[in-house]
Amino acid sequence: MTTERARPNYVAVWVWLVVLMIAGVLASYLPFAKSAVIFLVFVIAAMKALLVALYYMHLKFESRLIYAMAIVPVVLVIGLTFLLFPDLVFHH
Amino acid sequence: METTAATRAVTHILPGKVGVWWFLASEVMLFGGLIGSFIVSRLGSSGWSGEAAHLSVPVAAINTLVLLTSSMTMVMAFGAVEKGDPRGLRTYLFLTVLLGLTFLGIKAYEYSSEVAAGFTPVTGLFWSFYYTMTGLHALHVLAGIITNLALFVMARRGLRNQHRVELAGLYWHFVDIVWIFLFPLLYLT
Amino acid sequence: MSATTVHGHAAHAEHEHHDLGFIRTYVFSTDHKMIAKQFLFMGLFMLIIGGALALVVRWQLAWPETPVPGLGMILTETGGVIEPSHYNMAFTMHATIMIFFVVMPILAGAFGNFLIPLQIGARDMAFPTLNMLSFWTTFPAALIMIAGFFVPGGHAAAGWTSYTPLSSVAQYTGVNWGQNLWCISLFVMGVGSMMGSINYITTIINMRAPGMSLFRMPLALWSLFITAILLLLALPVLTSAAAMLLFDRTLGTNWFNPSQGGEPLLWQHLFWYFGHPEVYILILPAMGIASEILPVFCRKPIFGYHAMAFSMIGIAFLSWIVYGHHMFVSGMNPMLGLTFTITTMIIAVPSAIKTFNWLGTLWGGRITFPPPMLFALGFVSMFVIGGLSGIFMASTPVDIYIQDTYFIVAHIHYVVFGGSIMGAFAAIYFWFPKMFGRMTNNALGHVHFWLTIVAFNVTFFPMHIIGVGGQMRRIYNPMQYEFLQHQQHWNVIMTVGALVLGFSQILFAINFLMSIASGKKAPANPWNANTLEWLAESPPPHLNWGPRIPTVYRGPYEYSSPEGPEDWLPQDRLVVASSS
Amino acid sequence: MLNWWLPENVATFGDEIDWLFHLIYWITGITFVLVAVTFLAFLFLYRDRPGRRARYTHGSTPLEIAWTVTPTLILVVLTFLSLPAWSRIKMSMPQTDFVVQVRAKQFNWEFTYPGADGKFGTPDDKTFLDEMHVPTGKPVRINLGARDVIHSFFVPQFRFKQDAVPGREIAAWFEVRKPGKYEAPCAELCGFGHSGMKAWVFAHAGADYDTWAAENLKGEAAPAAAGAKPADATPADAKPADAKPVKTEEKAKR
Repeated sequence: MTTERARPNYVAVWVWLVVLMIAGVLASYLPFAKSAVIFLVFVIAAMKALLVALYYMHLKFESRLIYAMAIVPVVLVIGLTFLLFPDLVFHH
Repeated sequence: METTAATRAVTHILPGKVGVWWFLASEVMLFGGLIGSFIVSRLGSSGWSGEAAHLSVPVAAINTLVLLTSSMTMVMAFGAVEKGDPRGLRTYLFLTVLLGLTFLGIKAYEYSSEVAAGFTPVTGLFWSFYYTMTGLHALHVLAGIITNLALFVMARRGLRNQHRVELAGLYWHFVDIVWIFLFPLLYLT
Repeated sequence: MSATTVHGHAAHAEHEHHDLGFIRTYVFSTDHKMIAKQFLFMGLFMLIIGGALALVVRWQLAWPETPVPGLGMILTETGGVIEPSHYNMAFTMHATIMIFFVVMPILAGAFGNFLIPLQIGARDMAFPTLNMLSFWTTFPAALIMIAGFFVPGGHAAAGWTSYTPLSSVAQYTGVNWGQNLWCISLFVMGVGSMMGSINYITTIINMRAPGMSLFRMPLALWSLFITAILLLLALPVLTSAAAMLLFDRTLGTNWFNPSQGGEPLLWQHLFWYFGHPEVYILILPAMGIASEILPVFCRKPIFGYHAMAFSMIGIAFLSWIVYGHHMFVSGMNPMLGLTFTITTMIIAVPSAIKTFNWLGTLWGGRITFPPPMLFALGFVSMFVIGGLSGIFMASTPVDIYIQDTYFIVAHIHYVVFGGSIMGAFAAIYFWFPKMFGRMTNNALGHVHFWLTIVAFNVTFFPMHIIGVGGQMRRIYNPMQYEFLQHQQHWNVIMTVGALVLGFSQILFAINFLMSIASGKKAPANPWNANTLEWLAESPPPHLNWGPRIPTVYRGPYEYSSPEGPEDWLPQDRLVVASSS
Repeated sequence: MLNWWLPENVATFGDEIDWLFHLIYWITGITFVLVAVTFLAFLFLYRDRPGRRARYTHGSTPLEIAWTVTPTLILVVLTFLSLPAWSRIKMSMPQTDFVVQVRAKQFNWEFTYPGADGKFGTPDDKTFLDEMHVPTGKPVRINLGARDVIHSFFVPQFRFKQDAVPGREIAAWFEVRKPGKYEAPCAELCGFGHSGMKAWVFAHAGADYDTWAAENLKGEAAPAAAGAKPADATPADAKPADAKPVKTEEKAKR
């Protein structure tokens, strides 16, 4: 293993994750418009996922090939979800 | 023969790592198919917020905390491998397994209280999605626990293939990420 | 760091080289060549079942409700007459078996396994044990699929597309465990394919021989690489959809049951989101195989190597955003119809590029016609017809009319039989010497080809005609419709063609089995080909190469190069610059 | 040309479909002949003969660009010819007061006419089994639904096809030009009685339709299914009677 590589402070990342989790739960009780709250909650979730992927899964230190492997399926899933919209959400 | 038998790797990434990342890509599609269907079904039907209100946010929040913490212990097990600290490796692997079991235990408690309240997979579409997605996730947690347990046993005997900790970690963190999205999708909206 | 690990694999494998028992050598083998043979035999066996089902379907269409010869033994209560429920089961299982258990195991399973390590110059796959598990997951999946024929209620009968709610509510078809086993089998098969694909991708990314850059890879490898990526990303979507279907059927959930708030169109979207990449999973390896064989027997480089590789990449990307063309009249939002028309038209372009490049490869060649070349040429010509008929469907207004008619059936058979199966035959004839160390019989191969291609066209070309005449697919008896009765003679002609087509495969079986047993011993490089697999002995030993792994100096198709006196120049030969 | 191939077209938008069909037929036909002739010529011209060496070439960028651009252009043109026809057929609904509600079930078609009050769901609705009557020269709007599984309403001579999906009502239309009796099979697999599931569409010229409507739509007793079965009922037609009861409750519009 490459020991000389700098590794992030895993505990600090964990603290951030916990803070974001609490923020997410609290955000869901905010008295804003429903769509704004959902947007906020998912932005927070995405940030958490990014933290885990970048620091715990070391994506930050990986080659572009690994990035591609991680991003392609996510793009496909988002694409599928959007293609489902016209038939399953807007048809009423 | 020994010297020439080695195929020179063209990239500088471990084959195991490439394999695990592709496996995760496949898993993203598996969960993605369900999550995508859930999102559009949810947006396309009304009344699901009422159903979701029957779920317990505090219990799920605690479970999220458990899983996030287990991710940290898992990555610290990998850190211990990098530092050449077999004792730390065993401790952190053990903690990860323990936290994983805690997660499953809490999840089982949650399921039983929901079933007791009359919400089964056939109660409605929301509940079908809920049980399928969390059930599939729980199966993944279980698989991760078994992997980590196997690593723990190997670590007690003195682990030779240390990169396996990193590979198991990748999988474990992925399972964590899935939960990070399932939590708000099912509980918070 | 990485080198030592890879090295570890190979060294580890070498310790097992000697004294493997029968079980480890022939059954639970981790040798990619043995696994390839296992996939090949499984695929060919399933081809017999799938083919027999097709003949049953054809018999019923030509001579409706007359006893099928020989079927009286199985359908005792009807005396061999096919009933509508049998008929639905027959075409459902014909398609399912052919797609998932014939074309995929033969092209991706057998030739993927066989070619990838040999053509990149590796000793085995990146994960040999996973490779073994991949076969031993796919094989039980096939057994589960076959088991469905023997359960009460019969096998799945809702079409291979299993449109809900016909498939999701048992009482609509009367099929009970058959459809459940269909779902379970596809799960298991999905797991097996996933393991295989991970292996293929990792092997190609990590284990290429020195000098084997991506753009020196044979096009068969490009096609298998892309196929593996598509498999890995498409099949899980089917898996999650099939899980939902299975839960609807067994647990009583209602995802697809509209009377309980479910949504039937969700199944179609998920199914085709998997299904369209699947179509390219079936055809891409055959394209790669044709691109591999044409240069060898034209003795000239492939025309436009980069265009060939990039067009395959283009197909892979586009295949994710064209799936809606299966659903133009399904009740899908017409706006989506507009979008999918545009993407569908675009995806025809890469296929056109490939066809013209194959023609370019023929131009100025020195063409010989042994059986593998005949089948490769058969592939190209049949693929042209299949590709062109696809344009009718891409045009949405025309598709309104021809959707769900035999025109579609003709199209898919020109692509999957004329394309994939012809490609598979070409590959079997071409790599047979390498796989089994023996040559096939040339004369039998010629007869097999000519019978196949003529009978194929007699069987499938009239489907265009009756399809445009309006004949719907999946109908039990065309004579029930007045507007179809005048074209019934075509159905008879097609069935005669199908019978000839089916029985001429016996020649192939004879050739295949006899050559394994007693064919002429094959030299290492019987076709004077350039790619690395021909450097190994025929058949290649365990771990493929002698003490040295080949080093690659050039692309795979340097035929008739001015650099050498011969008309071929293997990828590993170092030419001391003298002429240039 | 090709009239022996396509059935006679009697509906308005069928012309556009047939025109596109013939256009694509000629484009693909000419392409096929060109490719096939080149293919066979190459096979003959460049067959192996002693003393010849193959041409050593890796490709030709101008040629490859040419045969990338040409099909692209043709396909783009085809796309822009297809899209307007598609939107006229599927995305616009001509003004009409003639509406029929069509429901598919295993293995019959039900055609409901609104009766005198012009509304569906009232007692004077008239439902016919496997038999539909429409006037010629007038756009006919159908509201298509299904009671159990997916079916597809296909009238070959109208070039009309639309799946009937349970749980949603899909509006579609056609306009018939020529009076006659046309077969309307189900085109989507719907179970063991799929084959033989068909209706007859009777297109009447203006006055004839009025006569039919006066006799059949205005009366008191609903002649549902009376004489709806065509005389040539085939054995499979009889099968649905044996079918286990299927759920017919229709999902209320969400």
